[in-house]
Order: sequence, then structure tokens, then C-alpha cells
Amino acid sequence: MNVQPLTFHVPEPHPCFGSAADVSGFQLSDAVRVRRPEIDVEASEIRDLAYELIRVLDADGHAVGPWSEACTVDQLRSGLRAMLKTRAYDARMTVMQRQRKTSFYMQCTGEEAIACGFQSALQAGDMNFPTYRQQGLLIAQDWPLVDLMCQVLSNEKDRMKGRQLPVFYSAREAGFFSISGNLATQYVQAVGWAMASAMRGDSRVAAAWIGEGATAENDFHAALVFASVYRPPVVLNVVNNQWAISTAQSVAGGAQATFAARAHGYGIPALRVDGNDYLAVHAAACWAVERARRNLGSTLIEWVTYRAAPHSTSDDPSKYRPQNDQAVWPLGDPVERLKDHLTGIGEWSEARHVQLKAELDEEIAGAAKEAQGSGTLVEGSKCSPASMFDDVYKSMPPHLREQRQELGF
Amino acid sequence: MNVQPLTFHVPEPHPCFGSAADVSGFQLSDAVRVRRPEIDVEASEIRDLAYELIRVLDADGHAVGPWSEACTVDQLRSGLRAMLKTRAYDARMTVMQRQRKTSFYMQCTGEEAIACGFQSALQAGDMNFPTYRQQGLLIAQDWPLVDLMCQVLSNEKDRMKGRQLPVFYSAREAGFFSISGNLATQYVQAVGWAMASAMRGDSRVAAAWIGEGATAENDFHAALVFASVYRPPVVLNVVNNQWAISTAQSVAGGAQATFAARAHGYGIPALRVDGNDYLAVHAAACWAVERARRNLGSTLIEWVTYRAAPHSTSDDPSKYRPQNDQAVWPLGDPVERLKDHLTGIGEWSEARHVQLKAELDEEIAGAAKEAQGSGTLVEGSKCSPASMFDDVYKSMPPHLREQRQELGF
Amino acid sequence: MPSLTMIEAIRDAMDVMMARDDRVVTFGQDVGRFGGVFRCTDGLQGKYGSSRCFDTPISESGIVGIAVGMGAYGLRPVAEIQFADYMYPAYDQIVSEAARLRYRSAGEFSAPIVVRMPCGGGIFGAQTHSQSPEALFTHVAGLKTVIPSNPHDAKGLLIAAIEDDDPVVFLEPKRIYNGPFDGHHDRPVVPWSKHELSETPQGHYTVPIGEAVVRREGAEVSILAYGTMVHVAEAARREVGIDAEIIDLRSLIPLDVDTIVQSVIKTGRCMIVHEATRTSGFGAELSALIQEKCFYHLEAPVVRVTGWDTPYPHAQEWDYFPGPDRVGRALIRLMES
Amino acid sequence: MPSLTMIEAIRDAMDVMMARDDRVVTFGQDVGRFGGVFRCTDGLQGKYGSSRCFDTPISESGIVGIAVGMGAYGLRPVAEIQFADYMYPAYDQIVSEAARLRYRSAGEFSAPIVVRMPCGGGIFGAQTHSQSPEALFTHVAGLKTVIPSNPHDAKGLLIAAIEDDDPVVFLEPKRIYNGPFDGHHDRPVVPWSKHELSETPQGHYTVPIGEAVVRREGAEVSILAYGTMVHVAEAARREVGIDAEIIDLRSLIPLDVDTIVQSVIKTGRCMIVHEATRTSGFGAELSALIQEKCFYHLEAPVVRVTGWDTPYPHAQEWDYFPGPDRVGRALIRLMES
Ligand SMILES: Cc1ncc(C[n+]2csc(CCOP(=O)(O)OP(=O)(O)O)c2C)c(N)n1
Ligand SMILES: Cc1ncc(C[n+]2csc(CCOP(=O)(O)OP(=O)(O)O)c2C)c(N)n1
Ligand SMILES: [Mg+2]
Ligand SMILES: [Mg+2]
Repeated sequence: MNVQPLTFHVPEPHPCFGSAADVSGFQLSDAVRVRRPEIDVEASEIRDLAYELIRVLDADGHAVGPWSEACTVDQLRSGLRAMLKTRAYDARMTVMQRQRKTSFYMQCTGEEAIACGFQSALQAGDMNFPTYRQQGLLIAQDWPLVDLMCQVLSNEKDRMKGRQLPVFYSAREAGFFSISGNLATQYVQAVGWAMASAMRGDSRVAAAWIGEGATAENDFHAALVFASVYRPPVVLNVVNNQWAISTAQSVAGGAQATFAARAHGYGIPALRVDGNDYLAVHAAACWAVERARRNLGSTLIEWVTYRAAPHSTSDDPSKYRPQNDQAVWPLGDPVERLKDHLTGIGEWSEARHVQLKAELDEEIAGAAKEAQGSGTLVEGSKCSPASMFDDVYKSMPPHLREQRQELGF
Repeated sequence: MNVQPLTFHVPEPHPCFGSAADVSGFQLSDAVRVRRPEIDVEASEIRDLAYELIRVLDADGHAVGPWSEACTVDQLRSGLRAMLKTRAYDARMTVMQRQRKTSFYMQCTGEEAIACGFQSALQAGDMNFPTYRQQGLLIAQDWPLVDLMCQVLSNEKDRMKGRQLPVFYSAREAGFFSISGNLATQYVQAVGWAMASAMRGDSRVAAAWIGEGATAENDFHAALVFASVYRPPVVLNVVNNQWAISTAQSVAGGAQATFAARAHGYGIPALRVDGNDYLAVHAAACWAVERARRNLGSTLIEWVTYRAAPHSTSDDPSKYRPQNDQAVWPLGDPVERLKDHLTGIGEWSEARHVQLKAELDEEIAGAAKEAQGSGTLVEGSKCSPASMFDDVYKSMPPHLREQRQELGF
Repeated sequence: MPSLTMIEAIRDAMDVMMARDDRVVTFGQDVGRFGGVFRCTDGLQGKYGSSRCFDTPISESGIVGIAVGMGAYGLRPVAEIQFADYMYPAYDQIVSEAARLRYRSAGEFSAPIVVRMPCGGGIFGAQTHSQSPEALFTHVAGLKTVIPSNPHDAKGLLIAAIEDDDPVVFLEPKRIYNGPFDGHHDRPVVPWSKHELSETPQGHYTVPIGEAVVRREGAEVSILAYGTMVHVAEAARREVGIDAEIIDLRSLIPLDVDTIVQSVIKTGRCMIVHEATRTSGFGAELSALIQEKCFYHLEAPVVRVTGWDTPYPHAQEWDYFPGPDRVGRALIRLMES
Repeated sequence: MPSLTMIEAIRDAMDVMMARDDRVVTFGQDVGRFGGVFRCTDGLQGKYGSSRCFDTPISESGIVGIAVGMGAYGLRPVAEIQFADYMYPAYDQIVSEAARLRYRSAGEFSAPIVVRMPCGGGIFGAQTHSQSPEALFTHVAGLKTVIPSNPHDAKGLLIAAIEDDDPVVFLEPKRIYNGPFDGHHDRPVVPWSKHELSETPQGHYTVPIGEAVVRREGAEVSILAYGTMVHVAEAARREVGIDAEIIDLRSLIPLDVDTIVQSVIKTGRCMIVHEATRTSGFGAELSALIQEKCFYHLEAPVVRVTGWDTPYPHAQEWDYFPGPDRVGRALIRLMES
């Protein structure tokens, strides 16, 4: 028996896409040929798909392969619009944060296709359990920007009454569950919601959202265990944007296996999808949502993308990742790719693009003005301090009433 | 889109081995042909082994196939002795509990081969992080039975000073970590211990233990994540004895995939082994321990076995499983199988077997007498109440000193 | 009125609510087919089907996590944690999620769930089957925490908890599941049928959350207790012959401060008895509150008789447990001070 | 002596210990390459290598779980939880494992680990970046809980914690990482370099765990505080012109009861200030203890000024935070009662 001393392995920092596990996924030329199984396929028959990368748009922007048929041109144009709007909204709110009108902001730059494309596969009544990087789910539904902005500004019109950190929206009517700051906790709640839907003979499905870094959290496992045992109608989304604040996906285990493969040990089918390819996103989302709705249980989807922006306005990525990291990222930009595709098939043009952007900027500027009219975190009308004691319970118990009085209300 | 109402799936109770996932494992005739890969094989090259069942002993008790070479006859005889001793110890302690000499006891009947066979693959200095059903790890090392019994009796000589529930042993010199009553928490501690060993350039390895039911706990995931990222020298054992108190393994997800397959999503290699086949246990344990010792990282092993006894002395299995469940269990009894094998090769006989059992019974009766001489939970000399305040901290802080005085010491 | 054990009363509460409201579901480890290791859900799966009462994987976080999701959907889940000692993996879901969901969403979503868990010692369960973690819940804004001391209250409180729109932690003192226990572990076991508070109305009724009850009126000292300790306090009082007023808190949050304050103003002395470790136990909050509200009426310091600040030991169980002797001695000292 | 910020002092403590003792290792989310989101481990990976200072997956339970395993092996792990608000997934490992390992194994194994976590509000972090969960640790037998209020103590206490053979929860009030903060959020930020307690000896020294310190002597009332609130209490006292004695507890468990009792006996009045929610907060334990030990010396009820029993809000941060105005008003009331 060998008695060499052991050595300690710590994953080395590396450009995100250079890792062993990703190589298969980045044989991009083959990706468009990945098969599209029947909706009712057994999990055990599609294990290979967790190590592939489903794509529709090829290097030249053509929609090809078995996953290419899902979208009409109108859907694509509204997808492009939703992505552009999300990006413009992010840019504007980042500026507002820099202007100190609020405390904090988080962008989803580079990942817009995922939330926007996924939302287009859902129906009214379905419920997302999002993280802080799925504003696209709301924007793709044309949820009022002013409402979102008031939340970010924690102003008088904030429906969350100034209680939550910016971007921690809640919008029940939009099928957007209240965001928690605690990573992964909501993943298993989505499973519970879906179990309830099945128990009640409903037809609504749930969508759980998590980042690749947060898959390391314990509740990721809880969600998969319960999804495995009860087969509820839930799509388990893992957004692999390569980074969790400063740590590369290898620190979450991504160098050893794909995140999609996590599903196999639970007998849950998994897809691994180019998350920067709007057409692939929409197609895969439709597949998994239909599977859920047809009572065939849950699907895990790893969406491969890249976090182009800093983690949040509190973050400085130049401290931990190469400057050119995104530039050499092989999956490109989702907005540009969809634009090129639409242009290529004669359904879009540079001029229309420029015009749409201008329109959106104007819409956002108008909304920003309106939102700021109801105050910002630091100026103008304010959330009432007395309201701080509401909603801790459905009705206020005596000790909170006493404390509110102590504060002077 | 289909709008049939959803239905809720709850796994049906069924005889443990009738589930879909197990079928492959129970093509027993093929099991002895399962290949034995090189020690340094890549995890991705042996995914199939998580769905097979490694065996050495065939239906006629012959040792066959690629995993058959690991043991000498002496080792096998001492394995048989360890298993018999474990079984006799369990029987005796169960009687003591029924006689109300202690509060509680847990047997490992039917699973003896796993702990006994595994221990024989370890070296001095290695560390097990066991559950309550691995007394075989100690007994296989001939750890003094009196010491174990004093713990079970919570008497004056109990090295745990009467603090712990019976069977929650701790034996540092024997590489047996203090057992926690909280399921799964120690699985990740084993990974941390192994990380430390690697950090220090040591050559000691760790072994983590968990039941199939407890794999649903969150810390199972934490352990696999950290084992995936840092590749420490730890063997991750999952004892699938088909039951978790009253729930069948399907309630832990076992109907959808094997527990061995859980490892794949983390890029950890996995074996699935007949845990009632002492030769297979020893061979697989040696393979995984060597892999760890050679700095090749962790291995997960699912040991397939059957909990023949009640969960604990507080349990009544007739309430939840068929009476004949174990009788129809296809993997037989580990003691009988090893006995038949040794007899078949002319190295054992019925007479020697009877004699060994008598010897062991006598040894155990002697130990029981000695242990009871130091008191039982209800009679004789007692653990000191004052010692209740020791070891909360390394040295006693003032508030505990005050409380001890309040109690009168 | 039928006489029920605590277990029967708890089961009956779920039965009544499952029959009345098809949004009520119950689940946990060994809860479905087997009916729970303490048999509290025995028969419910047979009666209501496995969509309404079912076994779960061994994952406390998962159990509470799915309960929160189901609650948000609109159900009324009653989740069982097999022992309170095993609630820690679920603590994040309870504290960060269930307790704050209504607040953070400003009422858009809520978690009307009940988390049942057997607590307390006295069964030789050692450190992992004996804990009383109530103070870990009372510190958390957004939770309600209740703990009955008898079958009548158990049923009424559990029905109230299931009907409550907020998350309720429902602690069940396991030592009194089958009979009242006054701490005299060496005496014969008394069944609930001998105790008047085992008489339990049939069908639906509630014991309101937030209301304490004076179990015995007295003039000399107020004893605040809950769960098993109500019985221990009564025994201790009787044995030392002190005219104590015994208040069974029943609901820790919200707390019935008025009943407590009235009593302490009357008696001028107060003792708090609980089984949990002393430091930062719920007794600390009670003591702090009483001296804030009754300072000028107190004739002696508020006294705490509690479990020690050690893990719950096995062999020394009765040295750890604050039994009638210890409570009685402390009562005498308190009357002398 | 160099003047350090809290962050520098904390880093320095780890640096000193990693240089002296190769069993000391540190890890956590973003701790290795990046040096921590608050930069407390900046440079340590470069200096000691990635076996001694490394990034972990986002799994608080895993972080503390491996720390317990490493501690049992013989290392001295210092684990960082990115925000105290995220310690809940690790709570089981802290309470059921780290805190009880020595006890349950009767000393065969122990968990000499430090779990560092930034706590407290004042940075517009809302409910998940502002919590003060100290009472959830002080209730747990087997844990030590410390919280420094300045760079000098931060370094000395952290070294003592690393050298301690028991598990220590090391709370870091993040609002004072970069400068003392007296609660006047609308005034210019003061750097640590202006504060005498930023002067920090080079190399190795300890501030013993279990010793409080009187920050200011005074005759009229004793104020007990820790972390950020020490500065707030001092500002409040100054502004209302009351001759208060200010005690910085530093160590909550073990608690320096003697220093507290001596002071309260002298002044006859006591106020406790903390940021955590009031009910079952550590203030309750302090209040209970003081009235147990100083009852006959108290001229007025012990008063608690604390965060409210609500989650920590975002926009209303300064209505939640017990700032100098609130503390000052309560002080005046206390002196009048
Ligand atoms: C329980 C918990 N631990 C730590 C954090 C701090 N935290 C916030 S975001 C983040 C990184 C998450 O990365 P990932 O899951 O990949 O999502 P991404 O930010 O890339 O979208 C961390 C560590 C948290 N919010 N909750
Ligand atoms: C955290 C936690 N939850 C629940 C329990 C109660 N419990 C003790 S053993 C057990 C069943 C474990 O089954 P399994 O993991 O299959 O191990 P086995 O008993 O079959 O060896 C349960 C639920 C516990 N000890 N700890
Ligand atoms: Mg990420
Ligand atoms: Mg089992």
C-alpha cells in the first residue's frame, strides 16, 4: 500500500469555460444536433443530455436542429424586446444606485434570455420562485416598471413598504413569489407549492430558480429529494452564470460534473441548455413546463450563461476575474444573437433595433421620473415608520402595539 | 396543451426489493460478473457501476468474478467470528434492555458484514464517523465488550459518563468517532476530517457512514459537495437496509434511482455492493480505501442490505412491514453465506460453527456480568450527578460552577 | 365529554380539522402509514388518503420548506418534526422563511403552517430526545409558539393553530403524552383518565392562542409554568404547602402579559419553572418582563428554576430535570427572601 | 502602536495566529482568492497558500461541518459565515455538533473552532444583512459567544478565540468595521484612526474571553452594551448629560457577572442596550440575572432598549436601530423613575 503523503486539492481559479466538465458542452458545432426526446421520456433514457448543450442558433445565427421549431417570429420579436428592456432597466437602476437614490442594485446582464425566454413558456397562474436575478420574468410580462422602481427606491409606493432590499420584488398576480435573501430556501418551497397544486388536482405548475453557486446549499438537495419522491409539477432551474460573487463554478463542484447531472441521482430528468440562445431557452422551457403540466413530474434544467456584470453594486469583479473574461466567453451575447437571427431571416434590422432601444429608453426614463416622484430611499416622501410593525403577524399582538407606541405611533 | 388535472404521487408501500430501481441490482446471476475497474479510474468511466450490484459469492457459495481475490482464509474466518460476535452481542443487549437494565438498544442484525468487512480494510489511525448501527466496526477490532456494555448500561464505568443514549459510543483509539443522535451531521464532518488529513500531508483516511433514509438529510449534500470540490481521502458509505424506521427506501428517493447514483452529479465515483456478501464488502472497501489513500479522492459506496431487526427496542415493525419480508429478501443472511462459503471450501464446519458460537456466548455472558458489576441504568453504582457539569467546556465557567452548587455539589 | 390522552387529543384536533377543511394536510417522518412514532397521526392516512396524510423523507428542512410552499399556495399544512431536538435543520426555513414571508411580501404571501414537535425530557431520551427549544422560537418575530399541558388544551390549541393565519410552532411535551407527570418518576404512572383536563369536548372548539390560564389561585407567590412543568409546579406547591398561584402560560408568543402581571401584583413574588437550559431561556424573558412591569410590587427577586446549562444527560436525567423537590426547595427559599 | 480598523485588526489576528501555529486555517465563501466580501482575509491566501486559506462552496452547514471535522482532527479552523443572517443553515452543526462534541464524548473529541460572522445593521442591508442573532448562541450550552466593539479588542479576542479549546462564535458588528459609529447616521463618518482603541499592539496578545470592561466610570446608572451599541450608549449618555457607567460586555458567554453586579450595586440603576429584537434577546438574560443578583440594590426596573420585534426593515432602518435619541430618552426616563 502506497504511503505517499496526501495532498490537499483546491480548485484553481480559471476562466470559467476552461474547466474539464464544460468541454463537452462547448463542442459548439455539435450542440445544435442534440436530440429532442419525447415529452414522456424516462429520466434514465436521457442521462446523456445532462452532459450536452442544447442549442438552436448556430454560429451563423440560423435556427437549426431538433429544438428549433418552438417560436413564431412575433414571439421572437417580443423576446428581443423583453431582453432589451431588461437590459435598459438594469442600466438605469444601476445609475440610480450610483446616484445614491437607493442602497443597492443587481443586474442580470448577459443572462436576459433565460428569464425572458422561460416566462414565455408559462401560463397565468403558474408560480415562479425566483432569485434576485430574474427580473426578466416580470419584464417579459410587461409588469409595470414604475412598480419595480418604487420597490428599488424603497419609496412610499413600494408595495413591500420599504421593508425589503432593492430588487427583492414580490408580485403574486404575475406569478412571482416574494424573493428571499437566503439562498436556496425557496427552491424547496417551489416543490411544496407544486405538490400542493398536484394534491388539489390543479393544473398550475411551479418554477424554482437558483444560481449554480447556491446549488451547494443544503436546500437544493431537499428540493431534489422531495421532487424525486412526489414527482410534482415543477421545473427546477439552475442558472449557471459561471460565478458566485468571486468564486468560479468549480468551487460549487462544476469542475467535476455538470450541474444538470445532479438530477440523475434522484431519477429526475435533466437538460443542459445554452442560456444565451433565446430559441433554445424557449424550446427547452416549453418541453419541461409541458412535462410538468402533463403530470410527468419535474425536470432540472441547467442554463449555461455568463454573468457579464458585477455580482451587485457592492462588488468589484476586477479583483477576481480577468478583464477579458466575458469577451472570450464562447456563447456570446443573447441580445446580439437573437437580433442577428431575426435580421438574418429578414424580420429585423439595425434601424428597427436602434428605434426600439430609443423607445425603451424613453419608456424607462418616464417610469423613473414617475417613480422618483413618490420618493427615493433618501429624499421625498417616505415609508411610514409605523408601518414597520404591520404584517409581522396578520393582526398585531399587544407587545408590538406597545413597541409601536414606544416609537411614538 | 393538456389540461387534465394533476395528481399527487405518493410512493406506495411495497416489499423493499420490488421497486423499479432495484431490479437491475437484483439480476443476481449477473452480479458476480460486474467488472473491477483500476484504482485510478475516472468517475465518469464507471457510472454504470452505480446501477449494478457487485457480488463475489454466487448462489452456491462459490467466490467468483473479478472482485473475488481480496481475502485470505484467515481473514474470512475472523470476519465470520466478528459477525457472529456482533450478532450475539446485539442479542444479549436486547435482552438486557428488555430486562429494563437500560433504556434503549439498537441492533444491526442482518447487516453485520458491512461494518465488519469494512473495518478490515482500514488501518490504525483511520477514522470512522459511524451511525448507531456500526457496532461491527468496534467488534471487528476486538474492542473490549465490557467497555461497550458499560456505555449501554450508562453505568459508573461508562467512559461517556452516562451522558449519551445507549449505543452512542465514542472510541478515539479505535478510530470510532463519537456518535451523534442527529442524522447526517457527521457525514460532512468526516469530509472535513479527511480534508484536514490531506492538508497536513498525512496518510490517514476517513470513512463516513449514513443510512439510506438519512441521505435525504441536507448534510448528505454538503458532504458530497465538499468531497467533490476538495477530493479528500474519505469513503462515503451509504447503508441501504431498505428501511428508515417505518418508511421504505422509496420514501428517500430509492424508487427513482439508486443511492449510489447520487454521487454522479458531484463527479464522485460510486459502487453498489451486495452488503450481505462479506467477500464483496471487503473487496469493495479495500478498493475505495486504497483510492482514498492514494490521493485519488472519495468514493461513495451503497451497501445493499436488509434491516432484519426492528429499528430499535422502541419499534414494532409488524405495524408497517410484511412478516415474511426478510424471508423473501433475495440477498440472504451474511453470516450464513460466509459460513457456507467457508464450509464449501473445506475451511469450516458445522461443528466448529457451533463451538465458536458457544465460545462467543460465554465471552459475552462473562462481559455482561463484569459490566453489570459496575452498575446498570437503574441499579448499583451510578454516574455522578456532579459530573454532569464537566466537559460542557474545557474548564468550567462560573455560571456552571454556581449551578453545580445549586444542585448540591 | 370523552377522556382523551394528549396523543388522542392531538390526533382528534387534526381529524376534526381535516374533516372540516380539505386544505388541511399533515405529513412528516413516519407520519403516514405508521401514524407517527408517537402515534399522533394514527389512522389519518386511512381516513383521508395519502394525499392528505403522508410520509416524508428524513429532511426537516424539506418538511418545513414544502409546508411553506403549500401554505403560500393556499393549503393549511401541519408538519411534524419527529423530535424537537431535530428541528435545527429546519430552523432556517422556520426563521428566515415561514416567520418573515408575510412581512417581507407585505401580506402578498403568508405561511399559515403549524409545525408540531414533541419536546422535553423525562423519558431517558438523552440529549437528542429531550430538548426544550422554545426560546429559540420566542426570539423570532413572526412566529407564534404554544405548548399545552393537558389534552383539553392540546386539542383546542392545535385547532386554533391550524386556523391561525400565521406560522405556529406547536410544542408537545412528550413526557405527558400518556398521562400527567408531576416529576415523581419513582411513583406509579398516572393515566390521563384520572385527570379532569383529559375531558375533551367532541368536535370543533378552540383554546385561543395568547391566553394564559390560572390553574390554581393563590396568594403567596405566582408560579409561571408551561407544559409538563405545570404539573411539577402543582406537586411542589402542594408538597411544601405554599399557597401559590399557578399560571399555565400555554402560549409563549403572544404572551398573556395581563394575566401574569395581575397575579404578580397580587402575590408580590414570582417563580418561573422550565425545563430548558437556564441561560437565555424563556424564563429570562419572563423575568425581565415581570420586573419591568411589576417592579414596585415585587417583594423578592423573580426566581428561575430550570434545566441546567448543559446538554440533557441520560443517566443523570433526574438530576437535570427540575423536579418537585428542586422546585419545592426553591419555593421555600423564595418565601423566606 | 499602529492604528488599525476593525477589519485590519481581525485580519491581523488571523495573520499572527497562522504564522505562529500551522494548525490554524481559515475558509468561507469568497474568503480565499478575493479575501472576503468585507476583506477580512485579504492577503492571507497569498501569504499562507490555498491549503490554509481557501474559498468554500456556498454551504454554511458544510463550512461549519468541515470545521468540526477538522477541529476533531486537530486543526484550529476559523470559519467565516458571510453574514450572521446566513448562519441558520449552519445552526444545527453549531448547536448539535460543535457545542456538544466535547460533552457527549466526555472529552475524547472536541471542536476548537471559531465561527466568525458579521452582524448588526446600520448599512441598509435590510432583513438579511442586519441581524444580531447572539441570543440564539447564548442559549446553547457549550458555546462561547464574543463580540468586540473596537479594533484593539477585536484582535485580542479573536486570538483568544482561536487559542480557545472550545467552539467560539465570534460576532463582528459590521457597521463599525471601518470606523466607530455612535448612531448619528446623518453626521460625517469618523475613521478608526481618530479613536484610541484603534491602537493595536503588534504581534500576539489576547483579550481574555469572559472579561467585561468598564469603558467609562459613572455613578448614576449602569449601561450594559456590546458591539456597536457601546458607542451609541456613550453618545447618548454624553448628549443627555447623565453620569452613566458604561460596561462593554465583550464576552456574552461566559459572562463577567462580577463586573456587572459591582456596577449595578454601585449605581442602583441599569439599562441594557442591544440591536437584536427584544423578546428573548440577550437583554432578557441580563435583566433577569441582574434582578436575581442585585434586587435589593435596584432603585428602578432594569430597562431594555433594543431593536423592535420585527424583521429588520430597509427604508425604516433608523427607526428600527436603537440610536442615541432613543437611548437618551430612555436614560432620562430611567433616571426619573
Ligand atoms: C444562505 C446564504 N448564504 C450566503 C449568501 C450571500 N450571497 C448572496 S449572492 C451569493 C452568490 C450566489 O451565487 P449564485 O448562486 O451563482 O447566483 P448568481 O449571483 O451568480 O446569480 C452569495 C454567496 C446568501 N444570500 N445566502
Ligand atoms: C435529524 C434527525 N431527524 C430524525 C431523526 C429520527 N430518526 C432516528 S433513526 C431514523 C431513521 C434512519 O433511517 P436510516 O438512515 O435508513 O438508518 P437505519 O436506521 O436504517 O440504519 C430517524 C428518522 C434523527 N435521529 N435525526
Ligand atoms: Mg452564479
Ligand atoms: Mg435504513
